[in-house]
Amino acid sequence: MRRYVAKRVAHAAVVIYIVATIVFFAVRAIPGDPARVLLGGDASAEAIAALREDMGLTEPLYVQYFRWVSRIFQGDLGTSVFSDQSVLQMLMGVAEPTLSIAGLGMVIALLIAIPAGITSAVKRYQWEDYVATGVSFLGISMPGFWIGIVLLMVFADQLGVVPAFGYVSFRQGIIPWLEHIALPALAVGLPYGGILMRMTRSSMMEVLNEDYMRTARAKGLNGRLILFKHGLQNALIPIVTIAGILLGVLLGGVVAVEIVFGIQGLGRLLIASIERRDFPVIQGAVIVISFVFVFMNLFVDIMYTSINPRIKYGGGD
Amino acid sequence: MSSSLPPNANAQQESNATASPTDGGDDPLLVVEDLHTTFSTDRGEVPAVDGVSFAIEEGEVFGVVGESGSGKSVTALSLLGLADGARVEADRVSFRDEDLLAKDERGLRAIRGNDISMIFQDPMSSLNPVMTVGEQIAEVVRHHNDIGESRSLFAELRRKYVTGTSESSASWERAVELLETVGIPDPGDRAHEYPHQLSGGMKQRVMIAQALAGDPDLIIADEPTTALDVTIEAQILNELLDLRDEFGVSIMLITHDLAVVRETCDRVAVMYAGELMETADAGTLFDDPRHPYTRGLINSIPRTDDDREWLDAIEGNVPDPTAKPSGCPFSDRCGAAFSLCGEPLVGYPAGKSGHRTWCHLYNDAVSRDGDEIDHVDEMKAKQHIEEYAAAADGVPYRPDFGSEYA
Amino acid sequence: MSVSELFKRTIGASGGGGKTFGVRSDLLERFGQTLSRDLRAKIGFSVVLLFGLAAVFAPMLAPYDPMAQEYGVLMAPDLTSAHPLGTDSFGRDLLARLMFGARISLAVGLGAVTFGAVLGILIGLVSGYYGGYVDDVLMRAVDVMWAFPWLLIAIMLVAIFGQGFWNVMVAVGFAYIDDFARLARGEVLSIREEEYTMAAKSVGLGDREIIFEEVFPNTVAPLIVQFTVFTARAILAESTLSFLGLGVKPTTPTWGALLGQGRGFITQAWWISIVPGIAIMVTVLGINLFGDALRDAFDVKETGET
Amino acid sequence: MSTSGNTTVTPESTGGSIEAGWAFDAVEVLDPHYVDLYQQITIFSNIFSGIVKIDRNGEIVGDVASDWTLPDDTTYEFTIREGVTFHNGDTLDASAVKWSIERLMGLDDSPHIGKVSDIESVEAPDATTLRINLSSPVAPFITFLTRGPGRAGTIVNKTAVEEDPEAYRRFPVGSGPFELTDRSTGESLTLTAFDDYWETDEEGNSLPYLDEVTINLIPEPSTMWSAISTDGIQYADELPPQNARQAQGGGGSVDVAGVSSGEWSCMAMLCNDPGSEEWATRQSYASGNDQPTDYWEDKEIPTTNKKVRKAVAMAIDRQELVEKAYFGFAEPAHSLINPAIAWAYEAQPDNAQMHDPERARELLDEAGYTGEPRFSGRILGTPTDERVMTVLQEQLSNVGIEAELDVQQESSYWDNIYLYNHMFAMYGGGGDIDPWMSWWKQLGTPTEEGSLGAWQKNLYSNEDFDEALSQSFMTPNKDERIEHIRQAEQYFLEDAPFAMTTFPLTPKGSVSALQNVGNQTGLSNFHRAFLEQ
Repeated sequence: MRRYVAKRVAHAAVVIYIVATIVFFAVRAIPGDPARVLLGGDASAEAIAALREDMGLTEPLYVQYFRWVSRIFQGDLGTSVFSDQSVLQMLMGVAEPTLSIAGLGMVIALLIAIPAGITSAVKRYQWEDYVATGVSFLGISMPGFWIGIVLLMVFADQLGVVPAFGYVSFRQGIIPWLEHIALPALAVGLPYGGILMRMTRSSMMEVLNEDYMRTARAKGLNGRLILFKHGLQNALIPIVTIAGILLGVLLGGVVAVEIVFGIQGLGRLLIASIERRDFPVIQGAVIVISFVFVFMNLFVDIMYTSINPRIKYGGGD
Repeated sequence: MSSSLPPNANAQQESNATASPTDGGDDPLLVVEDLHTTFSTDRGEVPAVDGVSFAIEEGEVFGVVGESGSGKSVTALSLLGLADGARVEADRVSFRDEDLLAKDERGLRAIRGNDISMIFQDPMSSLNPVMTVGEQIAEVVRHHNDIGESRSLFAELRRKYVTGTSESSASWERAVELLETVGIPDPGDRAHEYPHQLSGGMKQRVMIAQALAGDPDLIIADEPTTALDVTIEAQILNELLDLRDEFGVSIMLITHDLAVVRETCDRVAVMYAGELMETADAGTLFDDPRHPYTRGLINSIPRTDDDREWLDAIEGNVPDPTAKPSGCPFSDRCGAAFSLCGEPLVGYPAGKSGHRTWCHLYNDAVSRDGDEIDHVDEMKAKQHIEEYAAAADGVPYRPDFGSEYA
Repeated sequence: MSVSELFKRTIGASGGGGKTFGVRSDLLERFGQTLSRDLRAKIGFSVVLLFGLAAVFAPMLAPYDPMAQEYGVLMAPDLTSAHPLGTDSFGRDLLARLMFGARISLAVGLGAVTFGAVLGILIGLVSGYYGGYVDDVLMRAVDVMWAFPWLLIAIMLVAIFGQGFWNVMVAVGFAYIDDFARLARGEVLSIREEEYTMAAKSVGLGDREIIFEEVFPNTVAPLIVQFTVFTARAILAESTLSFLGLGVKPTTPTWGALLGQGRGFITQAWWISIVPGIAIMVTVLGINLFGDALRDAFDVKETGET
Repeated sequence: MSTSGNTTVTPESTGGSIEAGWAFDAVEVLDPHYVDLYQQITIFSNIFSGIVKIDRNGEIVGDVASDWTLPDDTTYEFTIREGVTFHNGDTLDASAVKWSIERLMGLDDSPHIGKVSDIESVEAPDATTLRINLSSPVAPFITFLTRGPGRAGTIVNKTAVEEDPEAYRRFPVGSGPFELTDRSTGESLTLTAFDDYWETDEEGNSLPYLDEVTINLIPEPSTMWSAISTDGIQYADELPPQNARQAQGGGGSVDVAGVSSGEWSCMAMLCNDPGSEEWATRQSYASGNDQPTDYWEDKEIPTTNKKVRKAVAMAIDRQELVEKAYFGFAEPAHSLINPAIAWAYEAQPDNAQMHDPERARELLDEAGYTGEPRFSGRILGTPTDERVMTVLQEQLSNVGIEAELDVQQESSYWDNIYLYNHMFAMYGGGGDIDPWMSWWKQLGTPTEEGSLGAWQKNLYSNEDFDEALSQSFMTPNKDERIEHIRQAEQYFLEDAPFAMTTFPLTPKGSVSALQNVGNQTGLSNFHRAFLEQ
């Protein structure tokens, strides 16, 4: 197991490194000059040239690259061209709202998807199934940001039950925190939950047809016990993998939703940084996002081993 | 009733009269009469089990043999209400004089695993892959014995996901004991393992232990050795027989393998296309197989003294269950088929007690030499058939065989 | 529509009817059956057809020029009026804009998935068929692609290559390459060892023939289902990009762009963002329903691959 | 529409704190010597003092300078108030102001260094006297010294700057009515009333009245509206115009003022071919690109014809633009001088650019563009220009000109605009409180040395215009100066290098309870603002 984790971590690190390298060159392929953006559109050509020199942008690309790489390995993501702040510090500042929304979104998705999926599978072709399936279809058919707009209209503008904008850190209280991220989390969670619910349903249906479920019945256990003790864990095995894979969908959703709700998160920062060609921030943000993404999946894989005793990683330790 | 009634029909009626609740000791453990299990599919009604009757005595090993698709597994599942999506009807399915068909799910649950337990064909898929084998046995212990351990949903889930089952709990200790009983070495350690860590034979032993955990009176073993190696097969079968001897439990052994039947069973029912073909005690069936289908099956077993160049295979395939021929379902494959085969089937008794054959060759009105038909008195034959049918209809069927074990 | 076309073509390429080297020629028949029996398929197909036709014939059917501004801005929808779906903040007819928007949104959705499918399937087929280091290299590349959340790829591509129909299409489609590659590879691996592939090899067919004539046709069913589901997602993706202002061209009406333009008016003119949102929802729902019916018809197991 | 409230209003009670919203996604720099964006100016104006400031009538008045004189055209002498302190307790006297100005003079990377490049020396003979000597007369100089938007005269604190110049850019120390006490990355800033602020109101109450102002960054227009209409914030630095109009019409609890922050907007029209002999080198003085674009090779540029440019200017229905693109929050622009420069502004000078599609068509006919369409051209703009561009496209098509909209992200916009490969470009300025700011760099003929024409977007050149500009620059006397300005304006209108569109107004929103926020020249000054009970 330990060897497997080490191997996977190494693999993940390589993937992130490649991603970071691609991004390094990709951002430099984006037309537009950070020096000009920084100095304002009307800055003089000399001032821009001087700043470019200052920022090290005039050096050959490979020199810039190797300098950047060596800094990365020292844990230095550089400083923002735009604000002179440390990129790491900036990212830490905006990661909290994004991760809060994504996290709560995932919790909401799971809380909706798993019970609904199970009900749907158990009450197959009954009204419960049709309702749950219908709702999940709606969930996967709406853009998350649009759900956000509708929620904002209804709950913030019309009913006024939650604040309409911004983010409040959980350090300032759990309730205000939840109030601020409830709608955004719902907006990202619903589409994600829709997909998961359908997965849960088909996975659970498959499990219900398994021989060991018949065995459990032949043992004289009651229905709910069979479902939750014998079925659930087996049904969740594929769901865990899928939940990890879908993380990309969820993270993508957060970006647009942050904008709808006016929350300063990772997605906003990334888009703003691309707009103003803030290379170090773009690179840093991409590394952080890939990092979260890759390691969340690693975490999911490891969790997978814990809920699926059949899997033994590391070649028969 | 006239004297023209078949002699055994009378006997049935009489013995039925003596079968009273107070006389349970003489009663078979399980009685099944005229069982029909029907599935509704897109392609119409499928009668998977079509009028099967049998009885199992205490302490006996009762074999049900037939090709795949003959309805033997469905018969077993029907008894416990596990045949999903099927309509189960019968004149009578009684276990220790309790009417199983009249029971609701809750009542059946009390029977399943407790009085009647099952062993399934594929131990690989029939054991839950994410639970330790110990826990799979222990939960049966808990649920069918009042040992003071909570079996609420919450307690069970906590046990599974949080605390695990305590090694010192009575249920766990009993599980380990059962593993030992079925011949698993190091049962204390093995109990903590997951099914995938065990060999096929071990897994089937676990299944057996699990089946024993509720102290059942009847174990239904559905093809318990089919998925196993031949060497393991013998061990498992011996294990089952030992258990019968040790605990006096009855075993309903479902198999497609006549060799298994010959080695283990006291009595046998041969099924084909959801219907009974022949019932007899095991010795008789092999010494004096009467039904052409039974004979076909026996002839297809390789023998050590075999001087045949080819094994005798039965030509053709099992009929499509939605389009069975009327009368004998085997008639279209039967080498001895003749004019009466389209008539409704009835069970003709043979010389030895309990030997009964559902084949019109044995109609009194048929004179023949072996399978060669000399003459058929159609009128008389049909009259006979009607009489047999009438005798069975409405009168609880009391099997007369097996009295030697009573 | 296009699904069935693709379908016919792939089936056609494999030699049509008959069971040559195990090619399943019953798929087309099942497709037809599904359409005639399955309610989901019927609803889904009708919706897609309806929007597809509205898109194709928008220039003829649209009641107004989608760019024509009327002075009486912000007109609320009134089914009996000249503007049944209302007008936007420039006084442009929303129904007309919706119909023209469908052209871009559907075309980008289909085009993007086609792009992703073609590239991904090629990679997957080659990778799965050859195995070894070819497989290693290609799959590592796919791993890297997968480590980018899709929106990130799309934003970067649009930032680099600029906004525009083709660029957005590629940007959206890029995210599907890895999924198609994995799926195709998996199918190939399971098929590679099967008899008909062996048979093809034994009669001396070359690698390319085997991949395209034997292996590929047998991966068709799950790929079609995947294609359908991804088309739905691609439409959502396009709308997200347009909403972020990174779509086709800020001034071109697409559903996502309409929605984005309406966002600022939500308190005065909810319909500007709600109507296109409903159009997106209904279309995507239709495609999803249709895909779901196909999945059942082709007996493809549901996977959560994105 | 310009300013709201008046200075003599005093509250019945003081105190309280408010939440305010700024339509901005990242404030970042607040050091006035680096600040480049208006949203930053409106924030730091509450934190800093300037040598002078703009009062609510748009006039330049003393801030820490109680008075000033011009002994000659190149000398400014200020009397600095006594008893002014920085937020950190340092004394603000003439030498502190001298240090601040000299600091800017040494900041090569500041966008404002040009404003002080004509300073020969700064003297602080005593604590209350500050003397600035210029090398040559600079008429707009005094406007540069306003605390906002001028910035050059905004006074930074020596101790804090020297301690950590990097930190100072984000977390500055000033001497204004509020001090910055907290900021979280990108999200919010807390301004707390500065107890030792020097100014008092007419009744002797200390200013500011409010205890605290929290500035939230709300870049989403619709979110801003939701926030203020649900009382989540009490003040919005900039409301979405469509919501502002809704608030004005709906009689809700939000008061809206449309104020000019010296903003003007136009469509710049390419006046010369960058590849032509005359411009190949000259364009590089503005663009920095040695190699001019070859985009126009073998292509005709209709807008090099003065008649065409005038026709385009006449094709624009500015009132419609105001309604459709700005929801009323703009004034039609018929010339270049914006209403924030009250002393020079004339709504419709002679030969002003007026909507006249008939005449536009005639002019186009005369210029030889009679086809269908008469000609086609691309308009370059940023996403914020989109609404205006959409309306313009329609209006141009009414006179037979086909316009293709090219909306680019800001950074690509700036890359493109100096390539001169668009016939039309959306352009404008903000915070222009002197005419010099709107045309010196924008429209003067680019020269190798000096700032004239350094920002040329459309390769316009007219020697007479250049001469008029120079005169107006070198004449501090207001009456004489205005003559030169009128003259230059006439050249501008005759040549029509820009088709003027509007003078946008910024809709500032406040809940009814919040009174007396200073909105002159688009600022949001809270130093006399108060909450009604």
